[in-house]
Amino acid sequence: MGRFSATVVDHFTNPRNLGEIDDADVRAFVGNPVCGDQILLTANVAADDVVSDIRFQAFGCSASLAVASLLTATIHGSPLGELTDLDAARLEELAGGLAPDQRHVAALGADVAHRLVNNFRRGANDDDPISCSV
Amino acid sequence: MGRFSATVVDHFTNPRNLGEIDDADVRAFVGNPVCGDQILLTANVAADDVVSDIRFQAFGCSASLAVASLLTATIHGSPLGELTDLDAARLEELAGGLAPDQRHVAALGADVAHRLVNNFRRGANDDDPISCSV
Amino acid sequence: MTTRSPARSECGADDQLSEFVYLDHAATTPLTAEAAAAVGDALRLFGNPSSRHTLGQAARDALDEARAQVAALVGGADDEVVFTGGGSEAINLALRGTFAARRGTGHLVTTAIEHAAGLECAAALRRNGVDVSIVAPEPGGHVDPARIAAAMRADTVLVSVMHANNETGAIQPVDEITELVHAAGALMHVDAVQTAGKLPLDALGADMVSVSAHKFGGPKGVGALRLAAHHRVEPLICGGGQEAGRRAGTENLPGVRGMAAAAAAALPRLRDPRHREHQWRLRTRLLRHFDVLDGVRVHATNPVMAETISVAFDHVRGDTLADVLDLNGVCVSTGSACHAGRDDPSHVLTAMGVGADQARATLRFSAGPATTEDDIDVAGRATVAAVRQLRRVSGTAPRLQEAIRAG
Amino acid sequence: MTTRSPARSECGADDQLSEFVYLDHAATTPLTAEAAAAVGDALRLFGNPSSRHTLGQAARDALDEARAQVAALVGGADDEVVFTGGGSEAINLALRGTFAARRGTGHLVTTAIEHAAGLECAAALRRNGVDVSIVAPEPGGHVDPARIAAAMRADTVLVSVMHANNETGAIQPVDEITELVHAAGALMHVDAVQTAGKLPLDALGADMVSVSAHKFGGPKGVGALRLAAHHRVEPLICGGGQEAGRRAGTENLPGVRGMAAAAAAALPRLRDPRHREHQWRLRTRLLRHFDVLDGVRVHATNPVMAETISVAFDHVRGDTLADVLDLNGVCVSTGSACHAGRDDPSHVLTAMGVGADQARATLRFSAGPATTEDDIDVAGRATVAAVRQLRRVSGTAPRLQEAIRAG
Ligand SMILES: Cc1ncc(COP(=O)(O)O)c(C=O)c1O
Ligand SMILES: Cc1ncc(COP(=O)(O)O)c(C=O)c1O
Repeated sequence: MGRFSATVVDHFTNPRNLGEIDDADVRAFVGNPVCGDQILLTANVAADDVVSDIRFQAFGCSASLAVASLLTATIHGSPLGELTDLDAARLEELAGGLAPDQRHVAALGADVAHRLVNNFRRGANDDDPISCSV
Repeated sequence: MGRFSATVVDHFTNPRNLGEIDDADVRAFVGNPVCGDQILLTANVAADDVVSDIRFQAFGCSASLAVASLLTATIHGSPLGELTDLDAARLEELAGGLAPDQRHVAALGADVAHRLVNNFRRGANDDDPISCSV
Repeated sequence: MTTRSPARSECGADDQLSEFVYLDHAATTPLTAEAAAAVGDALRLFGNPSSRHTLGQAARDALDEARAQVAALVGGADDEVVFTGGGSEAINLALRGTFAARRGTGHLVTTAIEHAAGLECAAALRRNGVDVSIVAPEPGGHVDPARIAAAMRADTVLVSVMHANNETGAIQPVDEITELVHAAGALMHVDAVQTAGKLPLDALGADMVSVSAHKFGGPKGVGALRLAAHHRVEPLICGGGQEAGRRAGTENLPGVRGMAAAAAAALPRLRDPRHREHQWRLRTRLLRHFDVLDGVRVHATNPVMAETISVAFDHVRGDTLADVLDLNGVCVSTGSACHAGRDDPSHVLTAMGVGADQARATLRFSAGPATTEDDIDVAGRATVAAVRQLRRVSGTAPRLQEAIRAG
Repeated sequence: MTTRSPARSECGADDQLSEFVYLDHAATTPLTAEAAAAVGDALRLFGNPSSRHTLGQAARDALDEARAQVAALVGGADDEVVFTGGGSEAINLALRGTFAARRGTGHLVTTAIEHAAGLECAAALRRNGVDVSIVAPEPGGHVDPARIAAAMRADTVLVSVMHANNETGAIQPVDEITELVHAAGALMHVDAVQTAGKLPLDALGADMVSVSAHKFGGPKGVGALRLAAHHRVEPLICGGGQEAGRRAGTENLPGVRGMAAAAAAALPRLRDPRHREHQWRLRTRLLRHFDVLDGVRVHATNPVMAETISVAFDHVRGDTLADVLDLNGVCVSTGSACHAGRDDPSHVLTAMGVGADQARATLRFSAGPATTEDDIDVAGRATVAAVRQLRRVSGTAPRLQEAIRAG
């Protein structure tokens, strides 16, 4: 897997925070109908707006799985407010670099993170089976 | 020179009977205007019709030079009458085989041998600067 | 990941093979020891085969000898073998060369499951005014000869069908098709790139047969077209008179010698029933590993190349699965190598009626002559573990599954 | 026949070279030690560069690295290098690919001294409806840019001129021609097969530049086209997306790696004035040997490649002379290797106005980077002896001479 950074390989091989929180405070889902990548986040948010627990499930290319895991590791313990700064470029950096054909997963990851914040702010549960923004 | 038989290489490298007999009893010349090969034979013929001396000069591809030399070695000491049997196939055999693109020189050699006999019989000196039969 | 038999270490590719279970022989094969030695020798034989001096003639002799060895593999006389820069070039010469020699007129029949080389030639010919009919396969991966017959017209010049498909391994009824094509007075081309060195080719009645060295233990970048003496093609590469005017350019002597040595090494295997049985044993053994999983489907029905196993694992992405296996030292691919990196589902599976999700869930395992039962066990266990892992990551939550299906 | 320097024995081709003085480098060159090692390594690197697994990616990385090395030799960005099956294929891709991308319309200007690959492409294009103008050289072997300018028309698409001629070594004014071609809004192709590794190519302003590995110490059967990013050609070989869609087929990795290593080895020579001086010293030295003979004429005037000496020996047949030299361990040729075995006089010399008899009396000596002064002395002495011997065989009798001239 020479096309992947060490960080991507690590998260791909040992996904962090895998699963789904049954009674999560907030859920966010994103899917890319072109390449088929999908990420579901479920999280609990503490009183001080800090993400106290977060889980992911994902389907898609190896990079998207790794980025989903990386995303949960990044978000876990952070204040929700900081997530609005988490854009594709920052995620790509955290991932240790992505090949051109993998870059779309950084956008996907940023998107689902922002949805998580928005859903929590709006008190909504994003339930569209497929939503696409990438 | 892997394309040439050992006999051809031998005659090409060490031509026999090279030169021109100044006051020859008979001369014969043949030239092929297509490939440019040319052979000049000069010979002396003894009373019993035996070729007592023969020389060649030749210009052309390696095989034609070798065949000219081989021809003189074959003719030397033979009765003229036997030369009419010397056809291209026999010369090719004597040459130890010729590649397809060399076969025309056997015909050239046979031709000049027959001219030698004819010229001697007719008492003529074949003096056409270029004659072609191949 | 696995122990190799000592015989393996003769092979030049051993350094890489020793670390990996390589089950991607349909993409390319390790060079056989015989081919590696032949290439090495030919590198020293440096004269130009067109030069008249001794070094040139030595190169010429080596070329002629190689031609005879390749002719023995593909069938046909020595002078019916045209060396090319690979399988794709051979196919281009067959298809485009045939129509170019007829000033680009007439009708071509081919199939929807051909390799990109065949399909792109068909597309290029169509752009240039040739009528092209593309016949779909049956769901099991085979082209029905009756459909070829139905597609043929009075002006059909050429029919091109592959011997076995590179993605599914489905063996096509090329003998039956050749017969009906010849009966109709048309020409037949067989893309035998996937079968050369695995199935006998000498009995193929086709007018043209394409092969590629690197698929049977020879080097990459060299192939051959068996071109019947009665059939004339316009060269793709014009220039010097090499290959009897059918392909110009100083010959790839190391490549051609390597291909010839690989051909000679493959020939005895073709007649050896134990080799075939071994391949079938490997196939059965791999598939048995998958019995513990749900949602596993093998795409092609019989007749099929034992070596090539195309299998879909529901709810798993083939490319992702291949990456997990790669990390575990098992090299496989999702389909044809040319498709790697592209997201569109396989044209072969799509033509067979396989849905996009199933097509994307597909992995191709392809064994080689040196593949062992140990290799198969390593690959089988790793695949089962990887499928389970990826299904765990995507979860079983109905919503994600639903989304997956809808996607 | 000669003593070799010990450095020579590193070279894979040493077994053959040690027995021969090889002065036929314009036909093909011995593989450099660097190239032989690179080919050997690449044979072990067996993955398919299009496969996504580790072995495939290792092959891909090796391919990318090779592309960068070849780009450094030919000039241009890495993605402007298209690997081909040799010089002829590169030329075909440049010429036929350019017109195919324009549906075969427009006007081509080329010269009468191009290699068979260029001329046969021009002939094929003409058969397919392209207008072709063929410019004759001056008697010294050079194409006059003014003649190219005069041949150009409003609809001229492409001008193709070789960098140096393979038979005479005459270096063509390609920079001047490129300038006027570009000023007229047309495209320029340079066949640099004979100059790659001998003259710098990176300053060539042409849109396309063709090279062939085996002419500069690389393996046979691999070449490259430098193809400017702005220019699109129709591929000769359609299929998979290799070479960015410009040439389908699994890449000839051993060949390409060998070419790249040879390119890297040649680069420092290009900047080394001592190397150029050495080649000029060899040339002068060989010609000085011939001073003892009458009726010797060098065909090309300056500027000329030092390496390539085309010389006519009156009243001697070049092919026969080459055979005598071969028997004496000296490998030379009569002109281009493609011509060997054919009797028609060289089209290059004929275009220069050289008569058929003089053309047939011509020998080409072509030195390489490892050629020594000893080699030259052996060849020079052998040639003088052979010319004398053959003149003795054909005699000085006026009649035979007259016949020779008339013939
Ligand atoms: C000037 C020139 N162009 C093109 C070629 C063709 O190269 P290749 O034989 O490698 O295809 C050659 C040599 O054969 C050449 O000398
Ligand atoms: C069936 C088939 N045809 C043609 C080819 C093309 O061969 P190559 O890549 O050697 O040009 C391949 C493999 O890539 C193949 O599997």
